[in-house]
Amino acid sequence: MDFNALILFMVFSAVLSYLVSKSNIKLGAYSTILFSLISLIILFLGRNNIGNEFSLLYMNFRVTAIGWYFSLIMILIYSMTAFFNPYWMEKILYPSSYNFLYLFSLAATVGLFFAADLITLFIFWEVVVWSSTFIVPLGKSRKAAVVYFTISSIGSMATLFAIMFVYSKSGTFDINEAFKFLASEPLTATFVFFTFITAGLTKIGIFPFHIWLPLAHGNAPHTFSPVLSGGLVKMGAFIAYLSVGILPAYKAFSTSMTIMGIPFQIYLLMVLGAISIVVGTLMAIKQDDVKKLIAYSSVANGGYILIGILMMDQVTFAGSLMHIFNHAIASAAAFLTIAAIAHRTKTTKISELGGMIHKMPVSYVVYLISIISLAGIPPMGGFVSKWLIVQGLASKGLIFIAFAAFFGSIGSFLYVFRPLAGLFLGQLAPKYENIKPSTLVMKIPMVILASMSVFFGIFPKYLLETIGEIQTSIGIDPIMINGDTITTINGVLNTNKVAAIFGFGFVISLMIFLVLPKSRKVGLMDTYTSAEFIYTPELYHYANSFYAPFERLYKNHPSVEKFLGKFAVKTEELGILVNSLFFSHKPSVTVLWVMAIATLIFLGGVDI
Amino acid sequence: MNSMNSIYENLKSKFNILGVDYPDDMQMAIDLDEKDIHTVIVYLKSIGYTQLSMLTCVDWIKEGVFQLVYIVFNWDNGIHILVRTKLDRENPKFRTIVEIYPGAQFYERDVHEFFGVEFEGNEISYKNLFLELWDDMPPMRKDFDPQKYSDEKYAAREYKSKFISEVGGEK
Amino acid sequence: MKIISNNSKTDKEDMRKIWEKIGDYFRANSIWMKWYCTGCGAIELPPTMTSRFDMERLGMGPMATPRQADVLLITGYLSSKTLRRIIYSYEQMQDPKYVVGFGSCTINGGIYYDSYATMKQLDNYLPVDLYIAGCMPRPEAVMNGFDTLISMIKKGEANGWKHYKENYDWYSRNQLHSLGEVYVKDEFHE
Amino acid sequence: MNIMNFIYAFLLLVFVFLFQTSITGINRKVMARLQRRRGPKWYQQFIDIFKAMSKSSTTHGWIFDFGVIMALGGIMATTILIPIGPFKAFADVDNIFIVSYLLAVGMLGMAMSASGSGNPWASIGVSRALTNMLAYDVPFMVLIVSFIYAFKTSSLSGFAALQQGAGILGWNFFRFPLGGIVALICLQGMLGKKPFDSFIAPAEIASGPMVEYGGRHLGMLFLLHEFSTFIEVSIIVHIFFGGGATPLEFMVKYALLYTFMNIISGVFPRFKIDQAVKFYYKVPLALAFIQGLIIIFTGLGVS
Repeated sequence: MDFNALILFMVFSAVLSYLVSKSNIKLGAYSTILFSLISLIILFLGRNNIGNEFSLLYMNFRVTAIGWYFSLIMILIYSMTAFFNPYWMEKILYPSSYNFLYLFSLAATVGLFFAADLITLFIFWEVVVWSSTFIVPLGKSRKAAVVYFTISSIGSMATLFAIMFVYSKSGTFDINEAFKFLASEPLTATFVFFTFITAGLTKIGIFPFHIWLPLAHGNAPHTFSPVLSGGLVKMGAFIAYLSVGILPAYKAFSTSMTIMGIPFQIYLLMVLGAISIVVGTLMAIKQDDVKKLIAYSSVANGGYILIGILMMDQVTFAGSLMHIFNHAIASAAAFLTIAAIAHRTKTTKISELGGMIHKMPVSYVVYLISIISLAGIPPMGGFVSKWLIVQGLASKGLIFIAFAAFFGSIGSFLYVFRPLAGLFLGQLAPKYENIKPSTLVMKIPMVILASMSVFFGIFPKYLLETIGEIQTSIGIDPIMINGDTITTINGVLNTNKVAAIFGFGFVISLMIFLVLPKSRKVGLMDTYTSAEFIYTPELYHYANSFYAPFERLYKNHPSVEKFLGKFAVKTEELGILVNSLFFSHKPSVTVLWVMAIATLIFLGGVDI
Repeated sequence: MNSMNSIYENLKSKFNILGVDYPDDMQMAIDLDEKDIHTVIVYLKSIGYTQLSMLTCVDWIKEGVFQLVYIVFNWDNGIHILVRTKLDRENPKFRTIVEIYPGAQFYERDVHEFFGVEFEGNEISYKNLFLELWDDMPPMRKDFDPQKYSDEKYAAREYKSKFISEVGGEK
Repeated sequence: MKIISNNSKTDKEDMRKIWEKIGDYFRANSIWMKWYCTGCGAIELPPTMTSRFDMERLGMGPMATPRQADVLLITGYLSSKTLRRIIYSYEQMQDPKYVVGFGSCTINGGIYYDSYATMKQLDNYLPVDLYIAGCMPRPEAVMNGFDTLISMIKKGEANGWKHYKENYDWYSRNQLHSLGEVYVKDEFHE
Repeated sequence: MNIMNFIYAFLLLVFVFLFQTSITGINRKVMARLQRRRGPKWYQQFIDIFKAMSKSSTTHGWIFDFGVIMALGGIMATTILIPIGPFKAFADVDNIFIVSYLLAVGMLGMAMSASGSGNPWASIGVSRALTNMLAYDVPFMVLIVSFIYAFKTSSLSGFAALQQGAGILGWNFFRFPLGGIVALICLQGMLGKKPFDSFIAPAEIASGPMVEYGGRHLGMLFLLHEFSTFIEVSIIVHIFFGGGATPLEFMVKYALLYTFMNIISGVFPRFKIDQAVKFYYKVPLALAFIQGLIIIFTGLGVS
């Protein structure tokens, strides 16, 4: 089953689900689950398609190893999140168009990853941007969609310009050949490099372009934000890979000035990635709405991914590819648990919730596993990828980038723990006393994603072998891995051994716990209150402004939004000034211009 | 002392003062009839006695009278003025001064709880302030016997004899 | 001054199991103190802790919450309101727990014997393992008292907590008679 | 990875428990002598732990217990990774990043169970503990990155082996004095000793996360504290004081360093949590960057 049939099938399934949900919304939602799962199976089984080329309506495709890897992640996230669609059908304004756009954007992303020439790439890029722009306002706010679209269009316009410029120089659109000529001209290479990668930066949400992420994720319908943060952000990583892997960046910039051994153009982007880690972490620690919090964590993790891809070496590149997979699963699982809670309690604000663990234990366990992976703590997958990235940075000696990486990973302990303590643990508010746990259909994707994080944390061999293949196909030496022992230049990690030791320690502490005298179960309100009698659980739950002392340190921080706001006001004033000067009906202005022209003529001595 | 006399002369000219007393230096106590209290306090506050230091009640059980004492204090000349009046002891009623000195709210609650004086106009003065689950007459009244209440409420320790010498000082 | 300990029995044979004996040895040599600063006795404890008397020699040290503490020191007179909070705090402590009453106010009401607000005998409401007489006992007396408590625990005599569990209804009857009800709602914690 | 390794691991745990708890007992005596008092018996710490374990306890639900078990399990696993002198329970797992991230499992487990108890004091204590971790860990990690770049290894025994040859002056503490100062300040934060222990302030937030623990939970958390102290101090001993050619040498260095840190903590008041963060992001971070740049660009002291 070669892949042009796959793309056709997916587009056709989008239209079909539109028709089905026209007749019955619930059925339409279930059809999205069915079709996305089928396309996942087709893609997974069609691994041998790597390498063959085909064309469809004069758009030609080429199945590359990295394309297959990215689309596998994308379809996985889409299919897992689709399980939640049936429960949001009545909440969304236009459910049938939602189903259609959901599957259509999926088809477009797969098409993008298999594009052979730049025009197909750009077409599918625009299709994805348009379809997701229409889905975002189905949630709460139109403003989010407007901001999302404007920033995405900045990226796509810049990339379009780069594509046209490259076509004018090289004469071909084919991805592999188009950028070859840049190797010899460093100046144009720098220019093309920066314009082409902007689309990637806007999509990953790197520092100046990260404004849309909290808005879009915060306000998109609960069942689309996992896809937005887990899936669509990864398209930006693909563009970043193209602009460093296919475009011979290191060869072109080999002559230019290097900072700490890295060409300054690439180092500049890595600094942007580092800034977005720090900004993402600091803003995530502050948030009260969990969805915005996870959105900012996607900004931070996007920074990791960009840094990893830009390094294009054996260890860091493998780390960032694996981090794309781990981050996609973990943040999708986190978003799904929050959606499950929002489905029952109608709110995602931490200060309004508390003690959800007593009502929804499964979502708690899934959330716990996904944040352990997000924070990069050993037994989970996230640790392996962060370990690789940090080992790579250490071996290259980039201490400023490493500072941001460590700030991000330890800061992630803070912002992942805030919802854990404020939302799941602590006192249960009486008004949520009788909410039902999440339904079985909701539990399936959550459990699958969580078990994937655990599985790839202990046996990263399967993931790293495919990444090794990708690295060889690109031409950099692959990550050295033999049976779950990852060896890098100056560090060895054997995840089986670490997991076994962790299990051994856990068993010993469990035995100590069981040997000792039993403990008596007491309610949550029977707790130390300096001997005062308390009767109101809400008052006794510590949830809002969780890190108040730390947040006070950067209370009035400069923010991109304010800067853009001021910039907008300034341009408006400029417009008013120009209007009053040139387009006003007042006679005095015309007299002014007559005299000005007269004096000019007099001074200039124009020979009429 | 002349400033005290001038204040007294000034007050005497305006109000019908039943008696005056100088309990301590920089202190002057004036007795008034029930109905003049509010006007005098408002006047005193207007001429600089901005702080209500204390509102308390004294139980003259022999005369069958509760005596309300308002102590106001002037920060400029440092003089306390004790404005005193007598209330009938059987059903002690009086108007609140919360509109004049908002701080009086807790004093009135205290006086109500420990003496049983009713203050109309201050609706929270009926809530208890210090005593929890109190089930007897207001305890500061002279006709309340704390010893009897304590013996009946809190079981005491029985000793075989009052003095150790009688017991023979056993080890 | 003879220290009255309310359940001093004749030394009948020791029927504690070996495991309890070891446990009692540990519990005797490391007693964590949740002193509830009621009344005027609390000021006697800092000198007992600091360099002159150094209570840590006996393995004793202050702990912040009743969950972690072993001994509840009642250091002074107890008004009915404080007694309610002390009973609540005592019930939050983990077994085996001990209570030490400081000063004559806990023994027989002391100088507040005729007050309408203060209780007169602590062990009507809580199982007191040890009283330390004095108004207030000086650190020497406090250290001597702690020594006696340690030897009581070693010998397994300090089981006021068992006594509290076994005849809980007698204690709660006393408490309700004197206090009306223990768990009250007040204006500030509705 | 065979049975012998796990037996060695268990023996290592027992040894670390005995060694570290007696060192803590001795340090309590040193602290007492600092304040001109006699101080407890040297084995007082053992008695405290066993007493806490012998008492009954209350629980607030399954997460309250599971958190404590996961925390102690994680910390025990990290202790197994630490080499003692030449002896290692498992070959080539003592990578510095694995150790510091597995340490975070213990912190997360305790944080989870503490806020699972429903007591706001515990959540406040946990939020301070995590902020404190953000403060002390970043300068230390920047330092470690520059060391890895210089010595081309990231395993503790690897670092120790490189410093063994040349006696006292061969230690990294003297070859990189700035780095040594930063490491000791960060160790003070890691141990949660006096200037940086606002997250277990007894009078202020009723001993923070420990507020609801009694009986066996408290005993297990004392164990956790002993093991995590061992991990943190031995990281510094391996990287900055040359590890130990023989286990005895390692134990002597360990005891001296830990006592030195205790004495420092004996004379300090307590920072507010945001003061601690501000302090760490001024002096230690600047020193770490300076030391890093010296190592990367000049290679001074590496040869």
